[in-house]
Parts: sequence; C-alpha cells; structure tokens
Amino acid sequence: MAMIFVAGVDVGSTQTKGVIIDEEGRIVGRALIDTGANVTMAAERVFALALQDAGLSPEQVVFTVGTGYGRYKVTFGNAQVTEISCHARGAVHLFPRTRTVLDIGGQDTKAIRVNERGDVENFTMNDKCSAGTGRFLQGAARALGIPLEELGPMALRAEKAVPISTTCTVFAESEVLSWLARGRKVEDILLGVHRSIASRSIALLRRVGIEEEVTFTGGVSRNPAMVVAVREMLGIPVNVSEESHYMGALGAALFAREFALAGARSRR
Amino acid sequence: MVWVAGIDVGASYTKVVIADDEGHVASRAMVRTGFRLDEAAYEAFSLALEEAGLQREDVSYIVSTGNGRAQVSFRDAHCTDLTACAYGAWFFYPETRTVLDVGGQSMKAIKLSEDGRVLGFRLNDKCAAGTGAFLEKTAYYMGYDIQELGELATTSTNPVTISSVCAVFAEAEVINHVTAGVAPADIMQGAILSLVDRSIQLLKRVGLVPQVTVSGGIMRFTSMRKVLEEKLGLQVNFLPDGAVQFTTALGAAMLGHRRLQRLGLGARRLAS
Amino acid sequence: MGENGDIVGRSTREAAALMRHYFGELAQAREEGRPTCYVYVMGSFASLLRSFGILPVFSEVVALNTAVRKVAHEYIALAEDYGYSPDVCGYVKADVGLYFKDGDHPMGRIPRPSMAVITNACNTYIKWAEIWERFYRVPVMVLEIPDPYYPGEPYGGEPKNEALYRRYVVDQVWELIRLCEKVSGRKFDEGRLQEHLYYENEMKRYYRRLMELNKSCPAPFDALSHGTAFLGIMNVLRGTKEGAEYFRRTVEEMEYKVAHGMGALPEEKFRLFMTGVPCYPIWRRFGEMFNEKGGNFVYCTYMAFASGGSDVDYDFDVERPVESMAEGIMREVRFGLSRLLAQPQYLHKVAQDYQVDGVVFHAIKSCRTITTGLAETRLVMTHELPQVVTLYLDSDHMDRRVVAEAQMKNRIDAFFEAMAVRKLAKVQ
Amino acid sequence: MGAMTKVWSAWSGKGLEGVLQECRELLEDMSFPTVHRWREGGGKVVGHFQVYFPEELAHAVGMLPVKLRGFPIERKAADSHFGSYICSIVRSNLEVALTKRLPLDLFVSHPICDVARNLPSVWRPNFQFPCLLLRLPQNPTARLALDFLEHEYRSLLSQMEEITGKEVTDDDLRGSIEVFNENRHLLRELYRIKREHPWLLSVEEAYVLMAVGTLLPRREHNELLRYAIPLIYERKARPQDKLRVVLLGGFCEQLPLELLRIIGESCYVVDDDLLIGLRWITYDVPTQGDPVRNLAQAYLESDSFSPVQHDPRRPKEEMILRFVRQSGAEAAIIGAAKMCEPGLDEQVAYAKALDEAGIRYFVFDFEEAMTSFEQIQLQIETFVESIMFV
Repeated sequence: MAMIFVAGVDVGSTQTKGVIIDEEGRIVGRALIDTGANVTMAAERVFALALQDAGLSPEQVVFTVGTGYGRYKVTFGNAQVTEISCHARGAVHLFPRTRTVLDIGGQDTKAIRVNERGDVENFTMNDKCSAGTGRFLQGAARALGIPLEELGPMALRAEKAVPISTTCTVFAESEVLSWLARGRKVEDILLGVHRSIASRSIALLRRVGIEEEVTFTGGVSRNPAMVVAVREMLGIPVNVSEESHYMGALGAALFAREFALAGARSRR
Repeated sequence: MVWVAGIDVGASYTKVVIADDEGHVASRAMVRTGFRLDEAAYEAFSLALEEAGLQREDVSYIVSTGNGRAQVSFRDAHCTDLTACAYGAWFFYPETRTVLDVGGQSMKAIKLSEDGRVLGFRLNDKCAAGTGAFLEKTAYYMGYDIQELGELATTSTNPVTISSVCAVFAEAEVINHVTAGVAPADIMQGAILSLVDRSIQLLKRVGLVPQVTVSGGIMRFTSMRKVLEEKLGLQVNFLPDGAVQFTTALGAAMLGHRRLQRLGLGARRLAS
Repeated sequence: MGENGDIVGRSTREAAALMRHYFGELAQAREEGRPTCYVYVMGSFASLLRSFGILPVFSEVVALNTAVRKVAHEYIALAEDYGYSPDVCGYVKADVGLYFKDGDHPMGRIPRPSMAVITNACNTYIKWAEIWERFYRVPVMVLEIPDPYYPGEPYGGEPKNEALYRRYVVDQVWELIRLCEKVSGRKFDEGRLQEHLYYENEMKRYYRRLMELNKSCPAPFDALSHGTAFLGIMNVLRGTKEGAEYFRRTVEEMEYKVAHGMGALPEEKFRLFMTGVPCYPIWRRFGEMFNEKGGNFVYCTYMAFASGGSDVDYDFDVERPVESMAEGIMREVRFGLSRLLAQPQYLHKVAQDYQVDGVVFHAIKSCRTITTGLAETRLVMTHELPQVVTLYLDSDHMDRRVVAEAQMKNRIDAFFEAMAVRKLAKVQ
Repeated sequence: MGAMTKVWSAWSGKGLEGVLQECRELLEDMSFPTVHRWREGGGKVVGHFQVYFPEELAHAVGMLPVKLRGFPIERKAADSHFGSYICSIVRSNLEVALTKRLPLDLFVSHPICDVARNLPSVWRPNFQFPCLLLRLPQNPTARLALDFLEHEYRSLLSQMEEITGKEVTDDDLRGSIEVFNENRHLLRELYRIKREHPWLLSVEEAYVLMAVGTLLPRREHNELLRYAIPLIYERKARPQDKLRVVLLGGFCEQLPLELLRIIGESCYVVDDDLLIGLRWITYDVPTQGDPVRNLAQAYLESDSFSPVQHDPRRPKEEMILRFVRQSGAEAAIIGAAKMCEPGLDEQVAYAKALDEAGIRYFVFDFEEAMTSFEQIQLQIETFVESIMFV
C-alpha cells in the first residue's frame, strides 16, 4: 500500500502556512506566504508550494485540515479545526511532555493546558485591551525604524528595561517614542517592550495554571529576547521549536492524519 | 520688513515657515526629525533661512511648536500644536470657527473665536486612537497604496459597517470582511465612512460652528471630502495642497508676529 | 404534534406578547400622566409601587431593548456627545440618550419618572439615579441594603448586626412608603400590598420550579434565550396576577417537555452554564454560536441576579407585609449580589447540580459589578474543577463597538473542541 | 509594641529639598521599609482601600493603617486575577500584597464602587488574613444611618482587637482622635499654603508631604509636617504669572507624580481632592462623649465630597462651584481614572455645572500606571494658553 500524506493549512491574518506530513507524522513539505486580500487564493497557493516542497502531487494528499482565522476559506480542505487545538497538538507532538502551551500570534495570545495526547484541557486568550501582541512588536519596530527580526537581538543587549505601561497596541508606538524623547537607549526601550509582553503572557498562563513542561509556539517565539524574557519571568525551562511558526499548520496536519486514519478504519 | 518663524517639531518631520508681518511666506523647509530634536529644528531653520536669503538676525521672533516644542533651544516662545494649528487654519480662512485635524494617531476638533483664539478643543477618545493609520492599514490589507484608496472607494456600491472604534478591533473586522470575500472598494468605503462619522462626532462635541476648516493629510482625498461635506450638510474649507503640512508652523510664526505686536517690539530682536 | 404545538414554545410567544403589552402600558402611562417610578431589576419594590397605582419603569429593560433592536449606538452617541466616556456603562448611556430623545424608543414612548427608588445593589445604580435627579428633578430615594456579609455565599449565617440591619431597611421602607403617598396622592393600603405580595410569592415559587426543572437531561429550556424572556416577565409583571398566570403556564410547558424527554435543542450535546449577562448587540447570533454546536445553557447567573434574586428561597409573610417585604428584598438583593461577587463555591455547586460540561464567563466592559470577580472565580474553578472546560469572553451587553464577533466565534469553536475531547475521554 | 517603634527618620535634620526627596523615595520604594520596620517591632498592619477609612480605630488598637492608594510597580502577579476593564489601582494593590512586599494582617475595602465592593471576595482565596468590607452608608440621611455606621465601626474594631489581642478603651480612642485631629490640622495648613502662597509649594511637593502619611504612624507624620511647614514659609520663591486652578479626580486612584509635576509646571493648583480620605473630616472630632459614635458622626456630617459618596444634602454641582470659589481658582482641571465609573460619571456633572457658571475647565483621564504624558501635557498647555495668551 502506498504511503499516506496529509496536509494542514493555517491561514493567519498576516501569513499563511502549509505543512505536509507522512503517516509517521514527519514533516515532508512546508511553505509560508503573506496572506493578502484573497484568502482562498493564499490557502491554495501555500498548499501548492508545500506540495512542491515535498515533491508530491495533489492526489497524494488524502486529507487536509484548515485552521487559523481563515480556516473556513480553505475550500479544498476536508475539515476545520481552530488554531488553539492545532497548536496544542503540534506542541505535544514535538515535545511529548508538554502540558502547557503559550502561543503568541499576530492577533491573539493563547495559554493552553493540554493532556498527554495533545488534547486541549482548558485554554484562555488575551484580554480585549491587549489584543494584537504581534502588532505591538511591529508598532515598536516601526517607531524605531528597525526591522522586526532585529528587535530581539537588540533587546538582548539592554542594560535596564524601561517600564512600558500600555498594553494597548495602538499606543505602543507613542509610548516607545515618548521614551526615546526622554533620551532612553533603544535597547532598554526594546527590553521593556519584550518584558511587558512576556509579563502579560505569563498572567495568561497563570489563569489556566502552569504545569511543566511549557512549550512556547507561534511567530513571536522566534524572537530570542522574548524567549529569554518568558523563561526568566516564569523561572522554569521553556521548549521552543525551530518549527514554532509552523505549529498551527503542523497541528492541523496531525488532525488530518487522525481523521484520515479514522476514516480508513471505518471504511474497513 | 519684520520676519517671524514658526518651527513645528513633529514626531516624524520638522517643518519651518518664515513669514513677514503680512503673513506672506518667504520660505518653508522640512527635515526628518530623528532623535535629536534641537538639531533637527536648527537644520530646518537654517534651510529655510537659506531659501529665503535671510540671516538669523533678520528673524525677529521664533515660536516653536509640536512634540519637541520645549527642546528648541533658540526659540523665543513655544506653544502647543493645537494652538498653532488652529491659528494657522484661521489665518487661511478667517471665517473659520471650528477646525478639524485628522492625523495618523489622533484626531482633534478645535473651537475658535473670531480672532483665532482657541475657545475649546477635544481630542479623540483614547480608545479611538490610530484612526488615520488604520485607514492606511486597511488599504495595505487590500493590497492597495494609500494614494489609491480615495479612487478605489468611489467605486463602492454597498459599503460595509465597521463598528469598532479601536484600531486593533477595526483591523480584525477588516480581516474578517476580507476573509468573507467582501469587495475591497466596499471595505474601503466602510472604513472612510467610519472615520468621517467619528470626525463629525468629535466636531459636535466641541460645539460645531461654521465655517469648518479641515487640516491633516488623510482628509485630502476627494472621496473623503465629499463624504464629510455630505454628512455635515456644510461646505468645508480644505487647506490648499502643499500648505497642509505647514499650517501649524505658519500658525506658530503668525502667533509670534502677534506677540511682537503685543510687546510693541517691532523689528528688534528680543534676545540673542 | 397538535398538542405539542400548542404547549411547546408557548412560554416564549406569551413572553413576547406580555413584554409588548408592558411597553404599551408605559406609552399609555405617558399619555395619561399616570405616576411612574424608575426602578432597577435588583430591589425594584414593584409590588409596593403597584399597590399605590404607580407603574414601575424598568430602566435596564428599556435600555437593553435598544441593543436588541440594534439602535443602542444612536442613544449611546447622544450620551457621549454630552460628555459621557466610552468606559461608562452602556445602560446608563442609552438611558441618557433616551432623555435627549424625549422618551422615543423602538418599543414605544417611555414616560418620564414621577419618582425613582433604587438600592445600592449596584453602585452604578446610584450614579445613574443621580443623573435622573439632575435631568428630571424628581425625588430619588437611595435605599441602602447592607451588603452580603460573606460574599460568595448565598446567605451565609446570621451576621452579628443582622437585627439592626433589618431595622435599618424596614425604617427606610417606611420612608419610601411616605414618598409613594406623596407622589401618588394615595394613602398606603396594606390590603393591596398583601395582594401583590401574594402574586409575587406565586411567581417566585414557579420561577424556582423552572430552575429546578432545567436540571433534567435534556434540559427543557435554554437559560440564556428562554431564561432571559422569563426573567424579563418576572421583572415587569412582578406582583401581578398576569405574571403569576404566565409562570403557571410556563411551568406546565416545561413539565410537559421533561415528561416527554424533550430538550431545548434537537440534540443536547453539551450542557453549558453561563455567568454574566447576554450579549445583546448580537443577541440572536450569540446564542446560535453555542446552540448550533449542540450547546445548551442549562443555567445562567443572569436568571438569578437580573430577576432581582427571585430564585431565593423566601416567601413573603403576607400577614406582616412591610417587615416581610423589607426582609425579602434584603435577602433577594444580597442573594442576587452574591451571584455577582467572586463566587467559586456557588459556581461549583451549580456546575455539579446541573451536570455541566462547560462554563462560559462573559465579561463586559459596561459592568464592573458583574465583571470584577469573574477572573478570580475562573481561576479558582480551573484549579478545583478541572473536569469542566471554561471559556472567557470579553465584550459588552450594549456597545457593539467592543463586540468582536469573529474573535468570539474562534474562541467558542475552540471551547467546543475542548469539550468534545473531554466527552470522548469520558466514554472511552 | 508596634506603637512605640519609630519607623522613619531619614528626613530628620534635612532642608526642605532633602525632605521632599526623601518623601518621594519612600513613596516609590516598593519594599515598604516603614511597614516592615513596624512589623519587626511587633506591630500589626491593616491595608485599607480608598477612599475613607476610620484610621483612628486602627491606631487605637495598635495597628498601622496603610492606605492602599495604588502603587508604581511592574505588575506580574495580579493581572491574572482581573479581566480587562478594571482600573489600575486595584491591580497594583493586589500586586504588592500577592508578592508579599507589603505585609498585611487585615484587608478592608468599602462598597464605594462596583469594583471595590467586590475586592474582599477576590482577595479572600489568596490570603490567610481576613478580608473585609466596611460598609459606609450610601443613604446618609436615613434615620438610622448613624446607628448603622456606629455598629459597623464597632464590628470592625472588635475584628481588629482580635488580631492584635488588645482591648481598646474609650481613652485609647480619644487619644487616637487627638493625634488625627492634629494631623488634619497640619494638612489644612499645607493646603492653606497652596491657596495663599502657591508659589511656595507645588502640587507635587504638597502631595508627597501628605502622601507619606499613608505609610507612617500618624504621630510620625505629624512630626514631619511640624518640621517641614516652617521650612516652606522660609522658601525664597517669587510669584509667577500662572493660572490658578483646582484639580479634581484624585479621590481614589492617584495621579502619577510625573503628571502632577507637569500640571504644576503650567498651573498653580490651589486646591485638589488628592487623597481626600485623609482630609475627609474637616473639623476636630470631639473627644468628649462616645468616641466611636463621634467618629461615625464626623464622617456623615463632614462637608467633603467625592463621586463615591452619595449625599442628597450636598449636590455635587453646588460642591464643586463652592470648591472653585473658596480657593480663588480661575479654572478647573477635572480628571478621572480610566475605567472608573463613578469618576467618569461625575466628570460630566461637574463639567455642566462649570459650564453654567461660566468657569473654564479641562477634562482628562489618567491611569496611575501611565508612563507617557505627551498627549496630556499637550492638552493642558493648550488649555492654559487658551486662557492666558492671545
């Protein structure tokens, strides 16, 4: 019997990610593009690119799960699962002892309690007024005129963090500018920004209860200063994967595998 | 000839206007503000002097304004950009009694007396900040440039409702509409309508008295003007192209002139 | 089907008709200049007011109907133009807007007050009533009810100063009676009060019965949508014969459904419990997001506090109407209020009694009475009842500007995914 | 015994600038050295939420009353206990208690707003010490309001007696009332300086001198004020042409020091409601008769006002106009804390009253935790410019 492949497509507000895995759960293909205005097209394109990356043809993928804000727009998908469930699945797949997942994304931050199978036991998401954490970083980057990916490394060179009081994304820029005007070092301001996001994320984690191990996923987990801040303020080790920005798509693919296998069983 | 200067040290740009006592602009200059506010102010002022063919001593009075107003070490006086912007708008349209200023981060409505004094003012609610910037982001989401958005919106037939005033949630609403496959023109027009609604609300709160003069870049698009005038049921003054960005600096300069008159100092420099 | 068709769904239809009738009565009172009293759902003194022929105007009910009818923003904008902050309670602002629209309301013209009586059940009530004092220049009485002694417990123990508290409240009730005499021009009639209290007792007995019936699996009604209709009638017809009849018939309907194993939904997959108020700006859609996934609200704290604590186990002693009414109101207000404070033990008990799978915490920007304790309650609950999945939503009950439907939907979907996993685990 | 411990002497012998600097540092020191020293001396501590608390009672049983006025602190622990839409002061108060920086033996809140009345139930699951609600009457004209309050005070007193193990006599209470009468007298003196010689003492300086009282035994605060007030009069400062304003909005959550400084730069604040609870009672509480009843009566009869006290005898419109006129102010600055329902509601009524009286005013909102002030400074300066210039 031929190898079975399944796919997960994670349509986020800024980026769309696709992952293809085999029956063993190994990633065989992946792709990442900007979402843009046409969501369905983005989903199709990322799927095509992931296929290309895996060297597969569409027919070889037996099941596709859509996730993320645009999950219902993955028209070629066979099912939809929220990104909360997907991040939980993905995190436990990569770090099997994970019991708590922190996912900081562009629109939402999520704290998720999971069991050993990667099922969501309980979860909580950011408060209304601290929505858009990823945007918060973008705002700071724009205010300082520094590329997004350099924020983390710069913050790591800080001496003393400035206090950043606003949780509101809209005011991130003006608060950063206000510290600049008072002559504070860019590095210290950035560290302040990172610590403020980390501290809010930890408040979220406390709401669901922190049980080790903790895995940090989502785009923002690629930022080294954020990882350091979260580890430091939590006081316990935190898992971070190289694949963390693909975590939602990976989780979706894992769901696709389960659904495909369950379907296959029921057909037998 | 008595020369006065207004220096508007804004978050992104520093603008200078040098004018005579009649309000004729001799020169204008603009530089990026950067982190050293005093230096930016000095640089822009020097450029303006050069363009006007004047020496520093020729300028009798300097008023700084904007975020960095207190950092301009060579000023004679400073005032806030609200006071300066209102006076600048009044200078262009002396019948102005209400000024609306729509910037990227904040929106202001100012009530004026017959001689251009500020009688009252209101800023947007804190949870409705970032409105202008939101419009740009909306355009970006749809894959358009900010310059094209006015044009785009005119083709809208069925604009969406955007009920959030918070830029973060409004953005989520836009994403939602995009995800639902709504036509970009309808989303754009929806965003414009919501911005105009909020401007009108702010104008009402400060107590709208005609004439209304609009300053601020985002309102310069024809479609936006049209919607605003329709909804207000009034003709609205728009500052001429090219002048918009310098209104505040000009206002500061002319306030300087007024101060000179008050002090009876004429062309003599106050201090050096 | 014939018999079913008659009885099933009757309570909803009749509630809608009665509510329309109430608004008609309000409009009529305005035309005829009948005395009216502005009141709130917690501590409304409706029976006492009715005994004087004074029509109680439930300001929260009036306000929320602007949101359900999707015009709340028009009223809120008028209040904000006048100076009220976006952070201020949406009910208050809708009511301020109503003043500026001279009582113009989608359900009919609302009369101005002849007087107002409020309790301290919610502190915003007091600030709100101060606005009436300024706008309408009518007597406003703030009747103080000492707070629950042990927050979080329905009516725990006999506090040390209870005898004094009772005297304090009774004394204030007499003050209120004198005010009603002045406003209505009528003498206090104990017999009429007894009659209204008798009907109020009836209504509350049926109301408690309804809450009890919903412990059945499947539950016969949805505590959010149907429950809100019930508590609406509980308020606006409190102490009336029509109200008692309505609840008699409603209990009949629900008993019938239970006897025939009929639930509120075609298939009750998940039993839910909501704490907080409904999301009126998207009233129908909010319920659908749960119902379409097989989630039925079997209990909602709204039914407790927004009915003025009508589920409290206390019958007025009609033989000593004033004292008993004072004590009843004191218990009801405290009981209602204790549902609003951080309340882990109470939620615990409800979750077990009603066999719930998930709890929805609905925090709203408008109301800090409801919202302050939610996060702490959830925190304690997460630790102590790990088998129950929880969902925390932030929005508003009036202001559509802070209701983000797409974000809400995402969270609700994840909530159901988590509950589905639990259910599966239980079966295996 | 706690009452004997001297907890703070850093200021002694210093000049006025030095004293002010010490006060600022104490207010911003989130390790609460004075409270720890008090406890090390064997004393107990009651943390009470704003606005008013009968501190005389705590003082008489030998407890240090610490006003939970909100604190400038990075929040790590408290935020998971509250959702959005809750003001900053309740978060920072919980933060200092959860992190054990501020050690407490009793927490008391009041039903002054929907959040405050809910606090005992939010705090209770997190602490071993009792968390109570002290009910201050909301119907002060009720016939039994005084009896009610007196009984509430007695219940509180017996709770505190249980904690310290000290039985209080009427003489203890009378002695305590005397100390607080003197404190209020000294604070009135401070405010007289602001009103009559505003150039001698800025709003921020007066505030820090007053606010350290929330962290000290009142005798020590009296000593400090007795020392500092003559120094203020000795100051060499020249009156400036500044706008005289009253500042309202600091009755519960406090304006950050930086914001007070900004306001002080362009205005003379000739009166305000900062920490109004410390000055709620405006006359000397009688020491004859029943001291507990006297205290209760003083609370009910006092002429003070704030958005969280309902009192039909004192319509707030009248109160604010009197407040402005008595201080000889030309304008009013009316703040409200973010998410503070009573403050925000009242702001509107104040504004309308001032409108009708033709008094210029400026309305703003703030947060104790705010760190950027550009917008607010812009508006305050524009406001001042619009009155003083052109």
